[in-house]
Amino acid sequence: MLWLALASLTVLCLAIGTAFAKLDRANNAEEILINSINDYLPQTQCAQCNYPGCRPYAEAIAKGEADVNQCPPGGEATIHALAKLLGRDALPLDTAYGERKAPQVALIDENVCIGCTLCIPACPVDAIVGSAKLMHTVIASDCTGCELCIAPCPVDCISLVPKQHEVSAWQHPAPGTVHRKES
Amino acid sequence: MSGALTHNRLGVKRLKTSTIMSSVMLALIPGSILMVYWLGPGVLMNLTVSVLVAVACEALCLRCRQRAITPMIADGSIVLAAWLLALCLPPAFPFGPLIVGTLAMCVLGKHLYGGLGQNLFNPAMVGYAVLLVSFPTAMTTWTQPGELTAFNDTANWGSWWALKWHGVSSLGGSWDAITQATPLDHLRSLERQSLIVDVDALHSPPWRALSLAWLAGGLYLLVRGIIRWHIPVAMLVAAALTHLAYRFFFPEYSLPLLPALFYGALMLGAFFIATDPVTAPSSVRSRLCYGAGIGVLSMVIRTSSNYPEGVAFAVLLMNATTPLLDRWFVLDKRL
Amino acid sequence: MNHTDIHPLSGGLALSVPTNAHIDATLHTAPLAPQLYLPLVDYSRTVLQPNVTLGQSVLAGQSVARGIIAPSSGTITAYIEHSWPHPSNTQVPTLVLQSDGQDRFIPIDHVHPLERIEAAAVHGLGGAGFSTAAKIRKACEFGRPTLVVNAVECEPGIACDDALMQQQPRAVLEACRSLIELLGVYSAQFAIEDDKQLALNALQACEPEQYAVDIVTLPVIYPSGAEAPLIQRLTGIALEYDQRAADVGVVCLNVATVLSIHNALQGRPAVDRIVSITTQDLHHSINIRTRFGTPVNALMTFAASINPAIATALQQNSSTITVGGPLSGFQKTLDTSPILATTNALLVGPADPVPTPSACIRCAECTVACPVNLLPQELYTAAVTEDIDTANRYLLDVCVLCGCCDLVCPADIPLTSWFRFAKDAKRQRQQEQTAATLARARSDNHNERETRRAQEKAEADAARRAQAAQRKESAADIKAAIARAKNRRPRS
Amino acid sequence: MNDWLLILVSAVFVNNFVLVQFLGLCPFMGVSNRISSALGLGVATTFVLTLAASLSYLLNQYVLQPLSVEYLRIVGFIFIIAVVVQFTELMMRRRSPLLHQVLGLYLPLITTNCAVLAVALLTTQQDNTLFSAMWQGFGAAVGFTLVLVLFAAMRERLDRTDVPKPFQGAAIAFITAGTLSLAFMGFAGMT
Repeated sequence: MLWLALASLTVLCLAIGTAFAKLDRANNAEEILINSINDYLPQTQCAQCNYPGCRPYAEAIAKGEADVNQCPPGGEATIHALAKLLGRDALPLDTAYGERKAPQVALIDENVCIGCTLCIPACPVDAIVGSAKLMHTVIASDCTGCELCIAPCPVDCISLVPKQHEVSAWQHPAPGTVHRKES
Repeated sequence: MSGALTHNRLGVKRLKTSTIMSSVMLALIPGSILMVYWLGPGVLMNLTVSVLVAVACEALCLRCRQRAITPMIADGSIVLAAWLLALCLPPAFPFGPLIVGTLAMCVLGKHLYGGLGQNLFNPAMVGYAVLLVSFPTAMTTWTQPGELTAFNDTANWGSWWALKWHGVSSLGGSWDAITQATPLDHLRSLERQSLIVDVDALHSPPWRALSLAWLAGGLYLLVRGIIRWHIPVAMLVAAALTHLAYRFFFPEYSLPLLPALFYGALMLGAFFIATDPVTAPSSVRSRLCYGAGIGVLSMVIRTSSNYPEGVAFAVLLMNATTPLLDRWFVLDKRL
Repeated sequence: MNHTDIHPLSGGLALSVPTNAHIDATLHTAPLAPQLYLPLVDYSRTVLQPNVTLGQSVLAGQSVARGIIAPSSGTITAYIEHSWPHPSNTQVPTLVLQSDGQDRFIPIDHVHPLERIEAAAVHGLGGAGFSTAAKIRKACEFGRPTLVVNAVECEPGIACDDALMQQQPRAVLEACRSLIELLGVYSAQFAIEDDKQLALNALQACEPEQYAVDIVTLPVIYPSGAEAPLIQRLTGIALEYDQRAADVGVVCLNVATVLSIHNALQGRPAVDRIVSITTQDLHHSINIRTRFGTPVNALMTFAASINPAIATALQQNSSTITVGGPLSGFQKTLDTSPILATTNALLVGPADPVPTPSACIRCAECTVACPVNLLPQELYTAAVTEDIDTANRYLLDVCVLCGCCDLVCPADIPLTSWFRFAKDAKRQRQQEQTAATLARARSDNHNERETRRAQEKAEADAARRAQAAQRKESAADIKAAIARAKNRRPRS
Repeated sequence: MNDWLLILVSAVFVNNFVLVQFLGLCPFMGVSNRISSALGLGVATTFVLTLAASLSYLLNQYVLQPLSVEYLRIVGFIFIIAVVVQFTELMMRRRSPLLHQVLGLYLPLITTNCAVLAVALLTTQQDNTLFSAMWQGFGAAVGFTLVLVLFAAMRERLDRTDVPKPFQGAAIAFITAGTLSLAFMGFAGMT
């Protein structure tokens, strides 16, 4: 009698298993998830999270290979947003991937630049303008400060300067904090 | 204040947190005096010990969190909570458990959540619930009004003091004649045996007068604008309706409406405990819903669970729903 | 006279100026300051490019940058970083105009009235500083809008509109009529508070019905001066969080703005405004018509010379003044920062000590006081934890920063400062997000271009390699041909 | 009619599975940091519980008892619950991938959720019909979801309070859950 019950249970298992396998066709769930993660990333494409850009990092998070605290430019805001979105706990920023720096912009020293166009393809957001043997310059408003253009430059004429804010970026400071949440 | 001028220069009538707390304490005085007069100096002892322990505990907690102590204690929020807790305890309640309850109220109920304004549960009710669950016998032995209450008789004070420190057993057998369940317990046991209840016998003066005193204090607060009418009115109406519903569905509950409202802690709960602004919701509709919830739950717990008084549990339960109520009725004035 | 019924305003406070305050309603005119400072910053604080050069002499009303005109004739002597009346205490690029005292005006002879208003650079004088031409153009698109002339004072202690109506009632009514003709509406609703009796009598004396203006007296509730509450009181429409007055077909213009529109249509550019100077205890207040760009300290010395109370207040506290009203004003050091279209009042004298805030007990007094139906204590919690999404859910944008919640808060919490902080944090986050989406788009097509280029390069390499391989076989043939040639021809 | 109501009230309030019988605590603590995920898990658990309660009742009534192999009860019930949970997970992956990502581990964890197994075991022991078994399962799940959503709303507000550093996160959540179960003791002895 026991063998009969066990046999029937295993047969039932196999039947239901194949039915579910057919049901579980790939769908574009992954795609929606990756896009919603990518929306929260700062899009500096700086590859400090040792993925070649923000979208690959988002794919890694979706697959669970990467954690939410590997993005220094995003800082606490991105970590909290991703933790809230994915229901994971918001770990502090992992400084092995780099510190969170104040917004900075690349600046080409015009008397040193030889016009070799090596930095132009290196810039992930096409913020450097220039052509062969002619002066190059960085479009300050487009530059995300990702420091990827510094390495390829043979003459090291690119330096990083803090982004100087015009008066429109000024913000009212928070008043005297009363029982501010201990971070 | 962000603007250059403070309120008094612009003719704006405004209360400060300390004035809110002190006027609530003012409204508590008539009821407390009546209670001490009817139930003996035990209540007064409860009150003083509870307030002292609460203030000391708050100072200690603020010290640990490196926060300024004097302004916090000056606004009197912990004194008010201790006062409310003491009013809910029987006069013969020993000191040991009283200190435990006050510490639970101060630490568990308030400072673990970050101090004034951030606790989720009403501190006094947390203290009361902890005591009710850990010291059930001591919490339910109330002395008979009029017994051992003569102030002038110093012997009385001695026996109270002994009673307080060593608990009931210290006074030998004769003690049982003195302690007696509250009218509600008495009523419940009669109902359980479904006997016809003789209401007048139960209508002993002190309980009804006590509730009237709380009602008077509550109306004073309403007139002064310290509390808004939504919670107390919703609570009392809902309690009355539930009581009538019980009488309609279960005919053996024959207690008429008015005594049902005036026994127990409904009045004290409606005007002083439920209206604690920190743990109550903030928009109009959610407050009505909150008050109604407390009213229904306290009546349901009072009549059909084994605890004599349901207001404490009802308040704790509805405090749990406050965050959800605040989220649903987000902008009820605008929607 | 008052046939439109007033809709109730949920919230707001009945503020009262001290009863024995005496408001000096005579309209003084400040002397033309030798040096005028013109900050080249527009409404949303973006820096503008000057279209005049150093040393160039300009006439009054001539444009020096987009939307900014010279307040008097003279020569541009400098283009420097100079302080301006703004809470940020920052320096902005400013043109310094050395006035030559002749005050020669440039004629405004544009045909279309809207171009005249634009040429005259008329800005809202109520305190917000919108460009009036844009406001009117948007309203005209709406077909027949309702015109509301807002003569309600922004805050207690400011009396510039009150003085204007008492001194020049007829000019005000004519201005209303010319605006009615411009907008093609039947009548204008002239909103005024019922405690401004002198102004009301002055207006009644000139029979406003002739000018198709019906005067609506409102009981005094602060902040009816702000656009959203005023529209709710007059029309009962509560603006949704993303609506402006023009979206519901209402043009709401300050009475001084209406007058400067009228002057612009007559060809006189908007070069000055009435500034109300009040002592901090609101007991003494005077109104001075001042040219834009006049340095504040020059205006103060002139005001002190007229009114002794202002002089004593200035002695008590000569270092800082409050720019704006008693509720929404901000502290500013008394320096040469210029008077702009948005500086409607200056408070002089020692400010009240700011009480230290204590914890919020969620008593919801602020919810009752809020004139635009918000939940300030939820906004406060969201602002303290910098949680912009929750702040959006509680409609942070609708807050008009009137300060009612500050006044009634039993814990003295600076709620309005927290809301300013939250609004700026939200605006900065939106700027970051737009920059991020642009960066994302650029990086997407960068990657796509690089991969395409790499592909093309790979195909080109493959093709070249294939050719090289062919050439290799042809090389073998060549070698064979050379060998054949070598052994056919004996060495000579 | 009123005994259906009585069953519901007793399952939701009097002996609530989480706060009175202390069953299903790990999802209660794990998923309650956001209301939307709490609601998601609540609905999923309700679906699983109702189906599992009725199926286990059928299994017990028509398979285990006739074959008198009651000792296989635990294996059989866990098998049914696993099947139903896997089915819910598939549906959820298709319907709302984000919620599926947020629930993550806690969705398959419903299989090992002691509340679900407890309901299956309890309903089969008492002598009741198929419908009353399903109704008890549904009541238990409604109780679980109600308390979960309430607790999620409280924890969201706790995130914004200035809780002392050592108590932040799970510690204050446990204290709050303790106080909440203290409050639920008020219903003791009701039915």
